[in-house]
Amino acid sequence: MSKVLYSVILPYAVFIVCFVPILSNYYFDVPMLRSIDAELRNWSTLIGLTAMFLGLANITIYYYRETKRRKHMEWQFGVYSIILTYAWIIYGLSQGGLTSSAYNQIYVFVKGHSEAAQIGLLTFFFVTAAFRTFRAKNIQALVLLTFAFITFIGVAPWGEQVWSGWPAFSEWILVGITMAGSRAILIAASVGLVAMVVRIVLRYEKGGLIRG
Amino acid sequence: MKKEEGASVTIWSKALSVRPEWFWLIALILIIVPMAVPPRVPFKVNDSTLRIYEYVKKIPDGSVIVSGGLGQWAFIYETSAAFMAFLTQIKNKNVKLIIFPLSTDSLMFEPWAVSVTGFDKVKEYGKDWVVLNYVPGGADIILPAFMTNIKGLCRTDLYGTPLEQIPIFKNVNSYKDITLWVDCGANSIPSLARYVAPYKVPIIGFVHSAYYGMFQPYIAAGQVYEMTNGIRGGGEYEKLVGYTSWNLGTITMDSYQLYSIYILALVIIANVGTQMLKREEKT
Amino acid sequence: MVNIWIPIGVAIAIATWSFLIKESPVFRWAERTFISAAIGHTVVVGVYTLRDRYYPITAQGQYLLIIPAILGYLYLFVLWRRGRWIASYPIAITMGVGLATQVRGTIDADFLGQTLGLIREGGRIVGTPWQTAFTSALTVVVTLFSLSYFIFTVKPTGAFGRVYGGMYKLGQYCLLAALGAMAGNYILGTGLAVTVATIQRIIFSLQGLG
Amino acid sequence: MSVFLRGRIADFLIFVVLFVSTWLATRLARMGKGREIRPIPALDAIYEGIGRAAEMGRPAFMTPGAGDVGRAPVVAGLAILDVMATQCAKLDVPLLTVFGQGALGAAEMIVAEAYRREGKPELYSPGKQVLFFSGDQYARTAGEAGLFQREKPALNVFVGDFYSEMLYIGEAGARVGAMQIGGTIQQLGIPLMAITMDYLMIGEEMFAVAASITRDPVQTGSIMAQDVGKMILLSISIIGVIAMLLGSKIMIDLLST
Repeated sequence: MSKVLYSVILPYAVFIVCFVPILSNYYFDVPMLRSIDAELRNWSTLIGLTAMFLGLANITIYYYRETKRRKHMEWQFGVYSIILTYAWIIYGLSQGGLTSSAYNQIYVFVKGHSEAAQIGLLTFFFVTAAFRTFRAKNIQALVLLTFAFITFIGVAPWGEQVWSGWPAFSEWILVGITMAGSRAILIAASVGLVAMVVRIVLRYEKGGLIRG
Repeated sequence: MKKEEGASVTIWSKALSVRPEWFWLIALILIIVPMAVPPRVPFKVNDSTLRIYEYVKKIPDGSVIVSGGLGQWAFIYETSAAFMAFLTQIKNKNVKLIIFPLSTDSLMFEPWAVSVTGFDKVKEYGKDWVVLNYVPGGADIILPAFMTNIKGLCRTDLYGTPLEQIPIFKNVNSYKDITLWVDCGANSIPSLARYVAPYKVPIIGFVHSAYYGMFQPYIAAGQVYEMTNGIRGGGEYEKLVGYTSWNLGTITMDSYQLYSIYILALVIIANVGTQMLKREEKT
Repeated sequence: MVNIWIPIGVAIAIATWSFLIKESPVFRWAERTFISAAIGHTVVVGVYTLRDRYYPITAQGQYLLIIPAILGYLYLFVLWRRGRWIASYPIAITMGVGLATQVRGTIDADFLGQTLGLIREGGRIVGTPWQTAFTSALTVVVTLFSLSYFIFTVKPTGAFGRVYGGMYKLGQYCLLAALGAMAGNYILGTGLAVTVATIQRIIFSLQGLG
Repeated sequence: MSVFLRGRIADFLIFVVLFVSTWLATRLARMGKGREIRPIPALDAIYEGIGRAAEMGRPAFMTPGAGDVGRAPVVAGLAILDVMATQCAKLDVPLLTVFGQGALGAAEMIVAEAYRREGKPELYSPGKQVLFFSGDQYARTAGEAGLFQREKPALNVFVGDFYSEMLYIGEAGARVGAMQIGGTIQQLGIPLMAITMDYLMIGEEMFAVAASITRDPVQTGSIMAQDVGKMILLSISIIGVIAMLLGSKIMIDLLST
């Protein structure tokens, strides 16, 4: 009984105590709500930031498990990753973080360039995705293909040489149909989102943590 | 007859199950070839890019331009084409450039852009251009402080020299001394519109094509003067200033030419192949 | 002065692209370097942010801030089998604050904002040049059809059901058209520019331009 | 009237309407008067995919992106994770998930609880099923791509917040021949999902799947609430558009109060 109280009912109470004032602050003009809202949001940010230590612990455990595998090229990477992660943290903290230009340089050349190279891979992946997906197997696929095609050529320089109106046409599709479609997606998603949150508040949702 | 049909089945089914690595290799070649032999495909210059070019051309002597943006390194690449074209355009004008980075990535990116375009060879550091150090705290806090009191917010430049010792800051104190704000970043326009536009400092933005449509309302509301449309806008700007040493926009447009034809060919092959296979299965 | 980080950056880029050939220890080196750098950076920035945010506890005597400080560390109890439930408390706060913020935001921006946008679009059908009127009418119709795709509980029987069935099909096509157009327009934006920039960056580094 | 903030009355009324309709729909569903919903292929595909993974002896993979538990799409992902973890524990399929730092704790709790419920708590341990590849968008993606190549999952489920990286993960998953199911409400992610996924949940379908994933009739019946919300919205828009055509801005004024 007490286990249920501590692990289910009290967390739910905490959830409601956070949820109600923040939601009502948006609608009602009550000064006290405003300060509660600011305080709770600050708390939430701080808790989210502190969660990085859990992430660090989690990945350390993962790497540690990897170092125990005796397969070729498995444990070496576990050791490498642990050393690099902690060396980075120690170096960054000793340099003073973002205000140090030496740290920034390393950050950009290692992280920035990795990121750019990863994003650069998207171009290649689009090739195979297009080859696999843009096959007119049924009407749905044909519709997807046709419209992807129009806007895809709309940006290409040779598109406007084939037909001078192409860029304008593709722009029109983006402004008209795409905007309408994404508007419908947004509106419907907002209804679904609110309904799901209400189910959590009413403890109807089976999955997740605040369970019924 | 039958044998030939069998052969066509294997051709199409083979074509449809080629390992993806080959497609990627061809794509890589098609991207690299135009870089080696630039064909410089012609394309129209958009009105908004033209307006930016004309605006910068008419900037009076002795103006102070602030370049400040935020975004991650990899995402700034797309807008860097237009930014470097802009640097090339103001290289031979009598203007001063203050780089005020809003994120650590732009702190490293913008000085690099300056060195690539050769801006630093023509202009003198400290007198004509300067890089301020990054101030943590987020755009919401540091932008308003910057607009009212530059020296109070940024004590030193990137290399640790106090601002009082830098000649450019003799006459530059606050928003009153800024002629133009240029943004080379990924998504800084909303914060700039909120904190810079109220001081009547004109803003020129080099933005991603994904955001170009999204940020149009800021232009309509008069908060932002004009924006370039992603990498294509960069290519147009480069064409207007007569090409830069980085030239990313033009090269990307060239590569896109071949790349898009390649995708087109692949889609046609995939569709014809699927239809042929379907027909073979029926018989 | 030769910057030692430039060749390392180039090596990382090439190692990353080796993924196109095969997942190999080379790619794995790039991947692990990236992940470690990202986590390391998160922790470095996070520690300084936490220091600044908790500064008022001692400086201004805001002792209330001790609560989130403790709650944040309660997350670590997840790793201990018997004390796992303790981590429910920080989760409950994050969920409560986050979901409330999102609900109020989504009702205002998506539900009301987009509905208002739709109605204003409808207002543009009359009294404008025919091109604008046509685009607006099309936008309104496409939005309404697309919305009908998201209705889940109507059975396709009876007169109403059959009308709905038709709307549902049309709505699906409208959504697919919108998604296709987005996908086609999207790829030039970020992808190719960064790919070309990465190649060019490698070339520049080899030439010593930085 | 002064209790309300300016321009927030319509906001509040909409919330109240959605709240009451959800409550009523669930009440009706509990009384056995819930309505059936149209089949959503992605829902059955999740169960089918786990069965397929069990046959092939390969793991199942799931991720909701990098968001924290305060993001509604991530919460939807957690609801799906709950069912997936239970099924995986039942069929002895190894489960791999990647979460952002803010959802890591919740994910560990759900997975541990699922394995305990199925009587196999010894199979779970922290950092084994639930992984963390940093909160950075592309670092996480690279980690997932490498993981796909090494572990070769048979089922990939992406439900949550996804942006441009979707093309990357989707292709990396397709390369190892995994069955892929995706759902998001992000405008940048949906088109890329459309071209890489086998089964797609567009926007709200994701929430509908999250609500009915347990295949519990009461849960499924409560989806009717969402339809009531959309019906109201459709009528508001149609009335508004007609009013605008007749030259009246009444709906705009009403919604802006």
